[in-house]
Amino acid sequence: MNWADLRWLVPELVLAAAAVALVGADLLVPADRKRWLGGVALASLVAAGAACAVLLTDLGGLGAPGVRVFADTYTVDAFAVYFKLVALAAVALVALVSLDYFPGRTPHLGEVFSLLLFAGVGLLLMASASDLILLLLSIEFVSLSSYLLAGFLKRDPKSNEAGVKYFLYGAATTGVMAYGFSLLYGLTGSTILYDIAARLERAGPAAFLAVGMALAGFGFKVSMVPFHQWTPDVYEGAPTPITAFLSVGPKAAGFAALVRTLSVGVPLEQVNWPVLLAALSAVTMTVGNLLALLQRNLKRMLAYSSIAHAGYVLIALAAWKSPWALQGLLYYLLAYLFMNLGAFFVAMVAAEGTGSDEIPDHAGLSQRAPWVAAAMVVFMLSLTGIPPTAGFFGKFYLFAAAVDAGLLWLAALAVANSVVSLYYYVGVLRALYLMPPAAPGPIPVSAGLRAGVLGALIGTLAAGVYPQPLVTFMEVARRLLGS
Amino acid sequence: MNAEALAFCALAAMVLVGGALVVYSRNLVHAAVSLVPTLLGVAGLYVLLHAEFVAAIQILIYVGAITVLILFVILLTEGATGLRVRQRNEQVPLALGVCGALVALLWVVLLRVPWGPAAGPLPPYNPGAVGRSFLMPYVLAFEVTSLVILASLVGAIVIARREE
Amino acid sequence: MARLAWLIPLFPLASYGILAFRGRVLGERAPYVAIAAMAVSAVLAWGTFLEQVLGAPPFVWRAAWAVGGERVITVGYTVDSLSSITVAMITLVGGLIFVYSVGYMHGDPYYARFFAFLSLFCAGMLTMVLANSFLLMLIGWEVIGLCSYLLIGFYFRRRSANLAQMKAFLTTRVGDTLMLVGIMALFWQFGTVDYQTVFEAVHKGAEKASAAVRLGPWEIPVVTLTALLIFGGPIGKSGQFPLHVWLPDAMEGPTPVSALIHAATMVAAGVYLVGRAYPLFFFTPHHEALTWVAWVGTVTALMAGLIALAQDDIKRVLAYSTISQLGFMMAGLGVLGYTAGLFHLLTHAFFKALLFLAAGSVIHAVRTNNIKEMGGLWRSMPVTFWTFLAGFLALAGVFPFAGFWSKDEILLEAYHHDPAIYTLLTAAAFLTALYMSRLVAYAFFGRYRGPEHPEPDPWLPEDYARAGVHGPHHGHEAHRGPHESPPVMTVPLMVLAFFALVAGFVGIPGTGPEGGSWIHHFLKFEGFEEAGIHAPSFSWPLALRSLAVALAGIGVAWVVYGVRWVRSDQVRAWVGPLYPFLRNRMYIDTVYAWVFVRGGLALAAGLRWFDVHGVDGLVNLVGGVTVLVSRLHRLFDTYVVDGLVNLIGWLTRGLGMLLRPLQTGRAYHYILVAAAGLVIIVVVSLWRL
Amino acid sequence: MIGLPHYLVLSSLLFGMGLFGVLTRRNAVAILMGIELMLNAANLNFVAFTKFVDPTFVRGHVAALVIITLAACEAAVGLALIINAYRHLETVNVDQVNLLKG
Repeated sequence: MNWADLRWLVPELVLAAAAVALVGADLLVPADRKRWLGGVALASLVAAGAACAVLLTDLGGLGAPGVRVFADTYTVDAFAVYFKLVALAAVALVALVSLDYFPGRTPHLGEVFSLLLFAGVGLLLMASASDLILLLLSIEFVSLSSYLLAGFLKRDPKSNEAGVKYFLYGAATTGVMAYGFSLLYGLTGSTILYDIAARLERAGPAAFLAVGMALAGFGFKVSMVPFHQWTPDVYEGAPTPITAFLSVGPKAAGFAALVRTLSVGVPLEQVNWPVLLAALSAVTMTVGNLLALLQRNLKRMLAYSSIAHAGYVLIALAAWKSPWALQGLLYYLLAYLFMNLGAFFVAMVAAEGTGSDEIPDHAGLSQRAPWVAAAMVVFMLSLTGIPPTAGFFGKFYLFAAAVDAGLLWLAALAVANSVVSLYYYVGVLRALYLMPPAAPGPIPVSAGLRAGVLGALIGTLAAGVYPQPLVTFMEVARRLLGS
Repeated sequence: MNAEALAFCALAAMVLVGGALVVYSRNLVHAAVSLVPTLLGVAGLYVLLHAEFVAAIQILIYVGAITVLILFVILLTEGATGLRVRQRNEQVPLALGVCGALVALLWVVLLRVPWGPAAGPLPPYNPGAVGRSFLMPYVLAFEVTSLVILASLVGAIVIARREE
Repeated sequence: MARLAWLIPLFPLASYGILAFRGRVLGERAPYVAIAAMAVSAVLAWGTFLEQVLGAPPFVWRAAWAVGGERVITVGYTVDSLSSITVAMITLVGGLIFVYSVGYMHGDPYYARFFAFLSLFCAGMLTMVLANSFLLMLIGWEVIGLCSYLLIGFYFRRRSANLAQMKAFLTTRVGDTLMLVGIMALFWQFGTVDYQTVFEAVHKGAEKASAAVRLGPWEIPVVTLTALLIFGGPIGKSGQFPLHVWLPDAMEGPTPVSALIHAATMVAAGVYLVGRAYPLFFFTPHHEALTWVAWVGTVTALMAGLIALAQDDIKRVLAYSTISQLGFMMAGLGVLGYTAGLFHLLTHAFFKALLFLAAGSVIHAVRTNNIKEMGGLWRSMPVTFWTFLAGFLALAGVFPFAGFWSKDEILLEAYHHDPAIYTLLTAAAFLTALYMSRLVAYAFFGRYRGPEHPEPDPWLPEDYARAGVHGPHHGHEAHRGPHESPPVMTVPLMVLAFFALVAGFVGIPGTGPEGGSWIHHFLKFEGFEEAGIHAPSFSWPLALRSLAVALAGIGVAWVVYGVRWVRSDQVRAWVGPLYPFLRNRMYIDTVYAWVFVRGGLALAAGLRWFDVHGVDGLVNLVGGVTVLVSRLHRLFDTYVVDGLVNLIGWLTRGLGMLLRPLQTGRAYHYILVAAAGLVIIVVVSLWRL
Repeated sequence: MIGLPHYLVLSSLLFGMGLFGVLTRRNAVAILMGIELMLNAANLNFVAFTKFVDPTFVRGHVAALVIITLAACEAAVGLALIINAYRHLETVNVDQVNLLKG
């Protein structure tokens, strides 16, 4: 192997080194100093982010084409770097709010943060993997870490159950996906996406079968109907910071991997996947939204809404032939990262103050934690897609892409769905603002949580109010994907 | 029928009968023990396919480690056999339908594909290539695998350990 | 001044910021912040307006905000005759309503919050009016929608208020999302959403815009479809049929809110937008988009006028009247009466705000909204009465009040454009005079029919009781019966009454150059000249005819409700089922409730049921089908198939017994759904693609 | 002569069997056993394809080895979660582990 190739792996190496170090450090650091380990994790995330920025300059700036290393199994391009940054932002925000969440709930702080970092490494790998083996491996890396994190609160029966369910569902879909990958390999004699694309032409119906089975794995990661049913149960049961992580990190990376696999590996002439994904997108957003309508538990509501958002993002794949599709996907996932993380963080504040996840129990939060409630307004409006928040521009791009690709029906359905979604998002605001509080007194908000909410708020507003830098980045990422 | 076909048939029978016992046996210990012939049968097939190294690993990890682990957990949680409780759930017919449909679909589609390389005969099998493949293009995959093992072990130990 | 116009929305925004986070500290002083901010904005707005009046050229400022490839999204503001006169109107009416609210909302435990919301609303409204592009317009548009939601539900303990705010938000969102699709369609056609660029491109006729879309049996040019989608927004916000249902319910909000948002400004935003985007509507083939606008407006005007006849709640009558007048404006714009429609928008803002504020004054004197429990108030509340009368005369269109001039303009344009619309609008004008006279007769004349000591409203939130307030204004113990409101409320009424009288004078022929009216000179659409369309000149016979119609309406009402030569229950008996039909708002709300709300919830419940019991249900379904099949088979061949059927039946029953204790949340159910889904996905792909 | 189709038929049967086990077992450990069968089916495919389609680069062997390792990791993680859940919920039957639903 070529040692020089390692420089494209610096962010992954930094995170992995920190993760391994945390495992060791956990044994050495005395119990009352363990919060300090979270600081190490955060520092390594920041360092990895900086390394990603360096990658970009190593590539030769935004406009330069991507680099393929390790015999084409790993691709570093603007698209990958974008998703790496998104993943790092997600993990960093989650680590921030975990600083004050896990102490007192579990003694194994070092392991929590090291598992988070391991999951982060998996996300970074998913964004770049251009080989089926590596893809399977990185998806499984993220999954295994996530199963453990979801079940990490050992004495909480709900967390136990979430861990087991998540594991069983995920392992089964991994089996299906592995089988699908084996078929893709058999059809083309290669596991590298670029080779697969070149040799898939005589596959015929078998290609559909292979892509369909592979979709099961990706669908599980992004909560696409019909691979969505684990979502509400796991989201409700998992520790809330981990739920927040699950709702954005694996989803974004899942989309990155899905986009790369389909756009690079499966030529449209062989498998007309946009049509298939248009149908799945329609079903996913509708099912997610309608089920969210009936939820009173905030975490479950956000789980169903995250299914609906997966449906919106799938519009990008359905409208693939439009030049705005990928741009919409990139923008939406970033916007979704901030607004959804923010919503979960506020849910943490509310749960802290009321000891409940039920929406009616959060009544009057605006009086008990005014700044946090105000932030929730922004998050909810952004999730609904009301300007000038990031969610609005995300929807604008995606719906415009659908219109551009001639999928008027899908755009109309998406619009109708976002009207429906208004109902349950505003329901949360109503409880927060217009209902009198159940108990008096302000809710204490820990410093880490405060920073997390603030970060999400700034992200949601900044991406909405001044999208120009992102637009440039996305434009480049779109042009260079697969080139 | 030549020796290869005979071996294939024997191994296939071993795999299928073992597999059937795994999914169908009421006694969970029997099911777990039936994993052994199944996995050994698969290992035998690997040998038939000239994948001796994979076969060795299969025996080492699957038969040696995973099966034992599973057996261990069954003994720990089910009071030996699990015979006291119902082991099958209520969706057997539906599952039969779905699995049957999937297998039928696989057959219908896969048996019609003209497998093999696009042109010319295949180059001969090259055992040395395995090692080279490990080190050359897939070195990253191997490094990552070791990380995955580390993460899983750390997490599994934390989760499985009894708290005071 | 035009270069300072960007500051106009910022002062209310700053006031919102201060009140939102420091409102509790400010307490009683909160309104002064809001009023001061509004006053500064008003000075800037009037300065800008006067500059335009004196002939300054239109001014546009814009900056690139997001650039992607060739597509540029800009932010900025536009100052021209239309936007300047509108901001002048908004700041004036808004400021007066703020002052009125100081008295009206006095003692409310959420005093500061109220002014915070009002300030944010004004910031959004002013942004919307001054915006340079559809996108910034949309931002303001959504902000005012949000504030409207918050303000309608201001008395949040009242369930009806909660329902009303939901209804308003959801109904208008339907229109908003259509508009969003329209804006995206514009973006798709022209690569920009900047007004100027879009309108120039529409004028020239872009390639994508002139293509046709097939919608069922119809072929619609893209540009027309876009215009109609954008018209969806105004249909929702301006309460046009069929999305008008939220506006009457929105009267659950405090009365100043009804006056500001649901009479003078927010509902006018839709009309303003049609005026702003007039080139888009005008340059469609045969102006067909405008024909739609005209008919939607006409139908709305007539329908709302009819419903208003049978309502007893004073604010609901005014709400339906607002819907009807908005219909007039839309109809005016639709019949190529650009100036007429917008002129009516401006005059209507003054007199409708006046009517609402005066109604608020009445409601808080008599503690009821029901006009049948009022009566004889002209004696006890002289200022309220006379100002209300001014508003009434303006709305009814009596010479020389403001409504006469602007409504006459619309009728004049309609007369020359489409006789059918003219006839229907004339009928609507007659209805306007009729229902308003009924209202005045019930509320202000006759004898007082309410209690001597009006009780506090039973629905008043408990917070108010705790705060020691019996109603939003003070001191009833010393008086007997209803009494006049304090000056802080009556002075704004008088100012508005003044404008209700004089605001129409700018439409008098001869006030502008060449014998035309000033308003025609100031507010005109350039596209008309190019297309050779000239505004019809003022005609006395038509003006007298519309005056006669208004007086006839008043006369009929006088016969029934004033001198009572014909009793109203006799009238009710004559019209038969028409009365309950109108009283129940033509059952439109009822139908919506059944179809959309219950339908949607039922669909959601069904899906949830499937998600929870999916597998269970599937098994039962299989069982049910099996039983059905078995019965059919039995008819066929009892002997051969019997055994098989018995087997299947036994299996089904056995399954059912196994399934009986079925609970939910099981991982293997989920995986089964996934596997079945996978099979379906692959089969469908292989079969269809 | 034993060809690729034989292996494919065998592996698809094994896969179907595994899936059937996953779908019909109540016991979480038994479900895990079903998953192992599915992974073995995929591995059999990979190795068979290597011989018949890609004998030079033997990528299928690499894939099989990776999947075997992943299966081991999965077993470790899954069994740890199951053991811990058993400790607090006193069952390993999936249908009795259902606090979370709806």
